[in-house]
Amino acid sequence: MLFSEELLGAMECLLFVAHEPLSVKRLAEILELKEAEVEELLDMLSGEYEKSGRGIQLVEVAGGYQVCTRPEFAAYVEKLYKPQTQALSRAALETLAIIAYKQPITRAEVEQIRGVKVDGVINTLMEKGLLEEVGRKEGPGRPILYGTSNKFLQHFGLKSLDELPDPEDFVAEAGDAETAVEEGESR
Amino acid sequence: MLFSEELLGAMECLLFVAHEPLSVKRLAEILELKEAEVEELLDMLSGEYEKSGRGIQLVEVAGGYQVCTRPEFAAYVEKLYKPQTQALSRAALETLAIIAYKQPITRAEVEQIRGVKVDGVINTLMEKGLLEEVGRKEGPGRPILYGTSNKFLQHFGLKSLDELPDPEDFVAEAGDAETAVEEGESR
Amino acid sequence: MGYKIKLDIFEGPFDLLFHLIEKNEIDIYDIPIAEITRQYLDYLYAMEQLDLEITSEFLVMAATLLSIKAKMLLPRQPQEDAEEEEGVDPREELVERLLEYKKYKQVAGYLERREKEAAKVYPREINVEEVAAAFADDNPLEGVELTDLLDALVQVMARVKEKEPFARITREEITIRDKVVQIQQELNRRKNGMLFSELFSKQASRVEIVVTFLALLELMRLGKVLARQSRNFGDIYLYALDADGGEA
Repeated sequence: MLFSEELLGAMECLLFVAHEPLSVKRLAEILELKEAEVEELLDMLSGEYEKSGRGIQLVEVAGGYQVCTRPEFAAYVEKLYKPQTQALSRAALETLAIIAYKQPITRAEVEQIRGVKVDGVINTLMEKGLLEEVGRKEGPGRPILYGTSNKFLQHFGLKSLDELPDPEDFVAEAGDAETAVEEGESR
Repeated sequence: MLFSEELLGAMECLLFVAHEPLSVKRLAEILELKEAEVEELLDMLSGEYEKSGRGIQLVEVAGGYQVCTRPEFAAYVEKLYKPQTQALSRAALETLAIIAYKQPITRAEVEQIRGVKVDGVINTLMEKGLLEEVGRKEGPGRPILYGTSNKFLQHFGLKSLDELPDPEDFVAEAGDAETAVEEGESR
Repeated sequence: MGYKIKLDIFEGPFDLLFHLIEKNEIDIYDIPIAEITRQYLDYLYAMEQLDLEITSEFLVMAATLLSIKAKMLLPRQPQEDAEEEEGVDPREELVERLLEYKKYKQVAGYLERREKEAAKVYPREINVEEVAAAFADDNPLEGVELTDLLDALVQVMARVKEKEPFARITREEITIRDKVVQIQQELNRRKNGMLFSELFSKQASRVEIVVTFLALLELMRLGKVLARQSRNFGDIYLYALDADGGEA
């Protein structure tokens, strides 16, 4: 591409100021390029960032691309700013896991699987923007249906929900005596 | 500097996430380097960003250094953030037209013509700087008189309000035989 | 105290059961229900000793475990006829729910690892308002042409006209007859004539303009008013005429 130098700069500039991951489609719209051309530019930029001596990287996350720091420098960032994102509780992680796979799902259905009340956890996850109300279930009381948000994908660095492992794989593992022992030991 | 590759990356990473310009002193503290060494690294990073095809630059500002977008790509950034500014609504445009031609005019008089409340619309036009308060009408309540602003004139490239096209031309058009007949029929 | 910390971990009865199963290296498909029930109840007892709140879910599970244990203790009826009962393990439903729960517990573990990785990677924090403010000097009239403005005006006026049938009832003064009288009076007062444009006040509505114009035409037709224009597009002067056609 002849025009690539300038457009590469423009794209880096866009990724630099965007407050959320930018999809190829969005980049193509703004840069007035074909999506395939944007993908080519993304490859070029990613290659640029992979060179040694760089502190940033191009990350594919939540259906888009985002420029982020390299994980090996996390300690420096934490020296500059106290980490503001707290790790999620075990209860929150379990609840998210169920909702991620079973969405859209009602609170009662989550409680059925977890065996405990999840009101508080779901409220917290809603506040954090990791969950969304995606509708109402037909039937008595028309309970709210929950699903995971784009922020959920970002929080876990997932490209899309498809990237989540198949829970059936875990069931297979569960039958595996060795795995069970290892997990028991890791407690 | 032997260690420079990794520290260069760490410094870029820091400048990337910093909310404000970082001083050489601060960078030296975090990177555990001498200030002269930090300056050397800054030179290297700046040189890196000066290469063609880049969308960001290292800027010395407010006693520190900051990574910023390149000004030549401002139009793209604007496109990214632009959809937030909305075009004037029909109601706003009509209100603006009435005020432009009938100024100075009170809110009640505009409402008289448009047949609906215009409080909200007038507030919006005031906020956008297209209208100004130009005085008070004599009489009960001394209501505010509105007029168009300089910003309004500038947008349309008008030297003064006198240059506004004569709305009577439109009335004349409406008086055209054909239009008149059509209008007569539509009654 | 170390015990208490451990107690706090469990997210619910399933979580606790899992812990017990793993700790005892038990095959989940063949749970020694009596032993597990004993340990489970011991745990609840310990919780009670430590004044920890035991939620109802833990108690429900305790009841379930005891009920399963009771069923297991009952001697199997050697009735081969009752085929439905045959082979149904009282633990089956519990095992199914435990396996279902385990699936998501493991996904949770996966998410926890992803979270840790993702937490090491920082995006730039962008203050959207700040960036947008850089373009704050944006033009609210962007895309609006002068013709759009006029168009808007004409449309408003057209709407005013549409409303006229209602307005006419209350605004009797805008009839052609009234306007004729009004123009005559004005012209009689101003013996030196007046400008055509002076007939129209700045606030005149379109209807008023039209009515005024029609009234003027009527007066001219009746030979009561003379209009004079010295050159094309020049000012039009109006004069009142007396009965015999001469200028008053």
